[in-house]
Amino acid sequence: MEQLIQQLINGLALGSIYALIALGYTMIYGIIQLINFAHGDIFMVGAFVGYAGMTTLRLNFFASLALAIITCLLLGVLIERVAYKPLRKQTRLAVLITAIGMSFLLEYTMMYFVGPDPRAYPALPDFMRATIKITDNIVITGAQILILAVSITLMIALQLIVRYTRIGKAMRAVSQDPDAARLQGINVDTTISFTFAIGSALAGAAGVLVGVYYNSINPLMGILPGLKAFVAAVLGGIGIIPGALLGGFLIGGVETLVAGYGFSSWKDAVVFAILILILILKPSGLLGKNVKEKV
Amino acid sequence: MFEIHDLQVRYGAIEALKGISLEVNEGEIVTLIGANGAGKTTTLRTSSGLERAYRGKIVLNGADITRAPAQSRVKKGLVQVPEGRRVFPKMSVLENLQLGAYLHHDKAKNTKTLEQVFQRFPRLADRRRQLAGTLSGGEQQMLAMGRALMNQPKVLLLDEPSMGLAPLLVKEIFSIIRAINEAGTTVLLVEQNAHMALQIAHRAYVIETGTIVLSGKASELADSDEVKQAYLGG
Amino acid sequence: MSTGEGASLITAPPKPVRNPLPRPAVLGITAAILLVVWGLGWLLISVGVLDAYVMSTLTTICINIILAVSLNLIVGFTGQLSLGHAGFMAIGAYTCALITMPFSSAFPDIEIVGFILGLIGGGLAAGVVGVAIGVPTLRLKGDYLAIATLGLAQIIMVVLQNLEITNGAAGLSGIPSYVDWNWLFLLTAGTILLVSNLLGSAQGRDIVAVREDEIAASAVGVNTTRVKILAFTVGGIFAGIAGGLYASSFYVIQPQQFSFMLSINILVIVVLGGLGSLTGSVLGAIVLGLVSTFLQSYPEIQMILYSLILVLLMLFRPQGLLGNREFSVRALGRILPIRTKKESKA
Amino acid sequence: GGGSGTAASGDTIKIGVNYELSGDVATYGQANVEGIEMATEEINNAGGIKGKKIELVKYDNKSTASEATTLATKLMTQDKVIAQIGPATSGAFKATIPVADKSKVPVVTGSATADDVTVDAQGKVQQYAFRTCFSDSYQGTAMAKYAREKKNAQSAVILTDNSSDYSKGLTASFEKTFTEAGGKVVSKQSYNKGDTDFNAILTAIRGQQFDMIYLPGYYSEAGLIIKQARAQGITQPIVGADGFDSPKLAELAGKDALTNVFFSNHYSSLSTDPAVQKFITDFKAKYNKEPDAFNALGYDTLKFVANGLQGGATTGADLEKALAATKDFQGVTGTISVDANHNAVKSVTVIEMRNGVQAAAEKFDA
Amino acid sequence: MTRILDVDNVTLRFGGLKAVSEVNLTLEAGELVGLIGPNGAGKTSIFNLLTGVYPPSSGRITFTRDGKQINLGRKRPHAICRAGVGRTFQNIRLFKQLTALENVEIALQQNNGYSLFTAFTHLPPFARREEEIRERSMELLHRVGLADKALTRARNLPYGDQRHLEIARALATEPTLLLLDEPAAGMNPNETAELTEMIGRLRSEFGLTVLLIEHDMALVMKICERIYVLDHGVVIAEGTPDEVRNNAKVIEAYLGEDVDV
Ligand SMILES: Nc1ncnc2c1ncn2[C@@H]1O[C@H](COP(=O)(O)OP(=O)(O)OP(=O)(O)O)[C@@H](O)[C@H]1O
Ligand SMILES: Nc1ncnc2c1ncn2[C@@H]1O[C@H](COP(=O)(O)OP(=O)(O)OP(=O)(O)O)[C@@H](O)[C@H]1O
Ligand SMILES: [Mg+2]
Ligand SMILES: [Mg+2]
Repeated sequence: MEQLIQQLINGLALGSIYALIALGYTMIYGIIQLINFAHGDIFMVGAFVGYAGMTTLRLNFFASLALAIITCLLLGVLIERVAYKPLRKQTRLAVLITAIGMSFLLEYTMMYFVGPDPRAYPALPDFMRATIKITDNIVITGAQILILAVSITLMIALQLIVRYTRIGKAMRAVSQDPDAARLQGINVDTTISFTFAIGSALAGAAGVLVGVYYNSINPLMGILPGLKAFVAAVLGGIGIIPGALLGGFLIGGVETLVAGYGFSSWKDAVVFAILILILILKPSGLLGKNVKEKV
Repeated sequence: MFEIHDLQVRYGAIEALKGISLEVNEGEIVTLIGANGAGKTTTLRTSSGLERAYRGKIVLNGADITRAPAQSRVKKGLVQVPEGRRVFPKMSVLENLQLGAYLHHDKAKNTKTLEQVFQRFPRLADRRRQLAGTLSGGEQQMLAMGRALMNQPKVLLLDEPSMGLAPLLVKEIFSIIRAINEAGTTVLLVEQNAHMALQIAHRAYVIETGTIVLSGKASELADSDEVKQAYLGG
Repeated sequence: MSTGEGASLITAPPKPVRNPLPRPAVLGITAAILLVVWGLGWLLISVGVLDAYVMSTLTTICINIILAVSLNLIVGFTGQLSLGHAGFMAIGAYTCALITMPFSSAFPDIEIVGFILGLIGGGLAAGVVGVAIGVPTLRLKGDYLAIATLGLAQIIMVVLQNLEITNGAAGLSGIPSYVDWNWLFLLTAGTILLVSNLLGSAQGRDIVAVREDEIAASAVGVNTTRVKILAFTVGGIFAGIAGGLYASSFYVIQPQQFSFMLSINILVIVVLGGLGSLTGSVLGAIVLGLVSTFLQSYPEIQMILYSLILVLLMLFRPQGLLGNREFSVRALGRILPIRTKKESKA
Repeated sequence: GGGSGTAASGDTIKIGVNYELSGDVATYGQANVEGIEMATEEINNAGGIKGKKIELVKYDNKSTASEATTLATKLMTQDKVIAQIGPATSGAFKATIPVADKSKVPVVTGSATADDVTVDAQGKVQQYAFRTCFSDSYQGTAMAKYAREKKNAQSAVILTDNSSDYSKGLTASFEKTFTEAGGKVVSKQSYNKGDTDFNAILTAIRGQQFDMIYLPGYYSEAGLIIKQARAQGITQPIVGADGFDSPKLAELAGKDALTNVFFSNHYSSLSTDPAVQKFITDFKAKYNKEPDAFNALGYDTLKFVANGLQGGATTGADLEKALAATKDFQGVTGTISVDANHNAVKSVTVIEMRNGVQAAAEKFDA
Repeated sequence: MTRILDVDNVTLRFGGLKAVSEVNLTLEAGELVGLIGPNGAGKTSIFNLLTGVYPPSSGRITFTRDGKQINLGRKRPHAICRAGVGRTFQNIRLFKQLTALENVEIALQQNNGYSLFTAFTHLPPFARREEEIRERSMELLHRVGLADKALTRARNLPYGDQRHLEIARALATEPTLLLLDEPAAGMNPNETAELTEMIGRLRSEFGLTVLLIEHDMALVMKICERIYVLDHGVVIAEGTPDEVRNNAKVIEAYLGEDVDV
């Protein structure tokens, strides 16, 4: 029993990380229906910028975090302007391919400069190293709590932004019909840039948090979590912000439980099998509304 | 108030507009009629900045807006109700209307405009929480009109507002257009329903495959044999 | 309405000029082109231009052509985004290897039969998997389908990694190789011909109808589920054959080779060549093959250059190299000044 | 077949480098190449081999076996190299052997450790394939014996990298020897390359009784596993293999966590052997970092081939004979003799990590 | 006369909304019946029920062909189509990238197909069957006046032609019951007059039963033999054009006072 609880805690922490990346994924998907493959790599850049901040620049944790967020924000907007915007009127798959291209570009440019080897992140700040012992066998670390709290807070904040602010309404309008949005006086380009800015900033923050939490970063670190986060976003209902969180938790939880009970070599298979089962039962994800197209 | 000079528009190799000119004076309803594919929609889309002019000039209140981005045209009071309604399908009726007032920050004023819109279209008030995508065709058309009104337009561009509407509503829509016009909004109306359009318009242009072929007072055109033959069913 | 109504029952409708070239001419020219390409291959081999290295590169290109053509059938023509094509290929590769390896040691005199059985088995196994997994997942739409296919490919990879018979992560090695120019040519040209025949038939029109508008398609009687299963199965079979070809060309197969990245690479070829253009897929595979070969001389920055080229190609030719047009013998007929009776009448 | 006399004619000797420079296992490929390039520079600076400089022809096989085959063909038929070094992983390496056979050009790897790399399915030696590293069974067996004999471990938990044949190979031989010697494997868990969160499997074993953990994996994951295990309060000794040998291990695990950790390796930085110390100093000077096992193996592999070339081989076939006859070649990773199966026979050094540094090293012959 | 369609007490709910509410409706073979009503009354929803796009929440829909009764409520759209119910869409849904001819061929080949083997190999009877499909499709295009635009892509056709193409495509499914959803929408009076004439002609040529949704009263009153009027999902009136035109409820809900028809 205790072990189960501990495993659930582990799962929740892992899930929060997927959720953090998935939030950005889902936002960007929400607005231009693009599976932004480069998202996982922006997360990687965030981790490296944070690393450089804490080592080369000798900044403290929060300053480095801010630096990573700002860099990723700018990077995300830049990528959108250069690689995606010219393709607005093209098929979604054309943009998907440039996204894949950008993903490789970020990975291998980074690898060219820092090499493929993993790097150890600077030691955890003290508040993250603290552990809370609930019983002898149930332990929560400060880092786990922090990551969980950050992902939930950001989810709520984003949800509020999208639901209730002017820019949030503009984002939804653009996602549903860009031309009609233009006719309401919405600046579509700015709105899309804004979405990329937020999504990429989130990825940057996630990068630093993951770096700190796992203590290991490398240029290809974005691929796997990026993929899992994408899956999480779809599982929750892509484009739906709370769905990203739910999907992240679910995948983190399943992965941990499967691995924890002796089937870790089947972990990914189980995760994907569950994903497929859920999609068959609920074809637009857990929180997605299965709205029948009106004809 | 609103002028188009020698406007040419191309879609790739297709020349949709071959140099048309028209003007709408303040307080007028001007209608643009013509067969399917004549270029009516293209004229409106280019006017509001959704398509790029290949050549020619678009002038609003004396200012050249040919290259201005769409949102700045809306800010200047040039508002379009697009062909095919184009409501935001996954937003509620209310949210659609609120988006119409996107550039207007005066809350009290917006509330008042909203009330007016609901008065004009009571059905929208009934359905304010329904997702716009699930409205019937006619309901969506009302929503699109309502959304434009939320923008408090000076010049309103209407693209086939009567399409798909029940007879009762067609009449209603046209009387609303007239009312809107009487309340001070200048209207450029694109219509297939030439009958009704010519009834409420002051002046009219007839467009055929990208060229203006006729223009004049609406009542005169309505009586002209050419127009009768081609657009009014004999 | 340009035709007078009264005439409708009296005059027969005009025949549209769709094929400027008569059918026998199309067949003849196609056969001639195929023969020339095949002969040219052997000629180049005999004079040593096509040396072992060029052949190896050519093999990769041919395998990619088969993969891209079969994926294009699913993505470009049926309109179903699949991110799991590598899964079909993996099944084909492993099945083929597991048939050829024991066969060649059991019947060393007729080894080649084992290879043929391997290819057939690989294609069928992948096709069967296509049906088995297709049926439940095909009601998913768009990106939900994409993620399900990705998941299925991932599951296949994990299974291969854990099974005894597939030798886990180490994979299978020492797979006998029988692939020569005849095989490459036969399988590649065969795939292109069969798929393009399918697309040029009533079933092909059904496929495209599903892509264009599923609701309208079912409203005119197209069984959309059946069509999608057909596309996935046929696509799967050919991907399986490509897998068999791969296993037999490169001696070693391991589960990781059939990862998500491979599926992505095939998709890149398809989009680069042009969605909905078979000849585009062929061209895409060749162009990307040449680009990779060219980049081999810059090992350190190979991937950086590759990704830049990818992005630039898409930015400058977003519809893909050929868009959705085909380069075909018929199109040739439109270019060449050959006049046929039908055309002059029209 | 290629591999004609042109390979060594002219004033350079061409050696092919076919490595994983991008993709999944770029880490190992690039590390190997660093060692190879350093060794080449040393040899060339010292006047080359019989006056001829070594020229490396380097390609990136992108961590795929088929690309490795194609590039091997390119190296042997177009570039006409006299030998190919690499690839790093067993699968990709195996995929180049048929090409080597056809072209009669030896292929030598510094890190493909699977047992069946140098022998074929029938147990016949692959004439043109060589390696300078341990085979999995050799190292796994050694560590099982070490654990039983020196550490007196009764029971063990094994954590395997399920996506790596290296890890699976070591697991198999360790488990076999360990149980045959009377030990008990209490639990087997696995993970995948690239994983970062191992809390699930660690929590699963935490409650169990065992004397040690066998962790045959690479430092990139092992470092994190050690860190997370210690954080969870798992204090038993952790035993690994040469995949641990990297300064990154200490960085990733953290100095405090990296205690009571042992691993089998080719050499130790504590070694007093001047060749080893010189290698370490030179490497630091050139690359500004501590060498890891792949660096050292890459370095030795090139030197091993160069050693074979000293005999004056001008064709791949000549070189093959020279390599097969290698006896007591002094590399930094040990003294290498090539056995009948083209495996490198060298002794195992077991290194103990304490507080993040190598605290002790002892030779252990299985 | 024989009954071809029997809609019996059918209801369709969307969440809380009853789009169609206990509707009863029958069609006799060969009739041309209008379905009118205000926007949002549930007309298109009835078409969607008849063609299997939505299953009814309750009630029964029976379609009779060659004396065989078919329960449409449980069938999928393609099966209903093959059973003999063809339709057009209010918002045009052509296969936009395909030519006019291909649009029709796709519909036509559903009842005139050939085997998968033939499709892959193009061996006989491929050429002959293709020729047949093409000829019959051309014939249909000719009937709606689109023969000379057979090779034009649907999306490049003028709007009115697209509407005609939808009709041709529906006819190609060889229906006995044809459902037309606002075929005259977006057409000017001239074009509408032509269309009116065409519908009448096609009905007799193909022996169709037609159910027609339309807001253009000129068209409806001219060709419909019977009319159902729907409001808020409920049938509020039924009868001949004259009866309906003078029905107070209909005037109030739909027509307005002075309709000039
Ligand atoms: N996006 C486009 N791409 C290519 N051609 C287009 C596009 N939009 C319109 N056209 C072409 O431009 C011409 C004018 O079209 P437009 O939509 O302006 O006509 P319209 O008068 O509004 O017709 P309707 O009454 O059908 O709405 C037509 O020939 C049409 O086919
Ligand atoms: N998929 C759906 N989800 C929710 N509500 C729907 C859906 N489809 C239709 N409705 C609702 O059902 C009612 C009837 O719609 P329907 O489209 O049948 O109207 P209609 O009579 O065809 O109107 P129009 O003449 O404007 O086309 C409308 O209020 C509409 O909002
Ligand atoms: Mg228009
Ligand atoms: Mg309707």
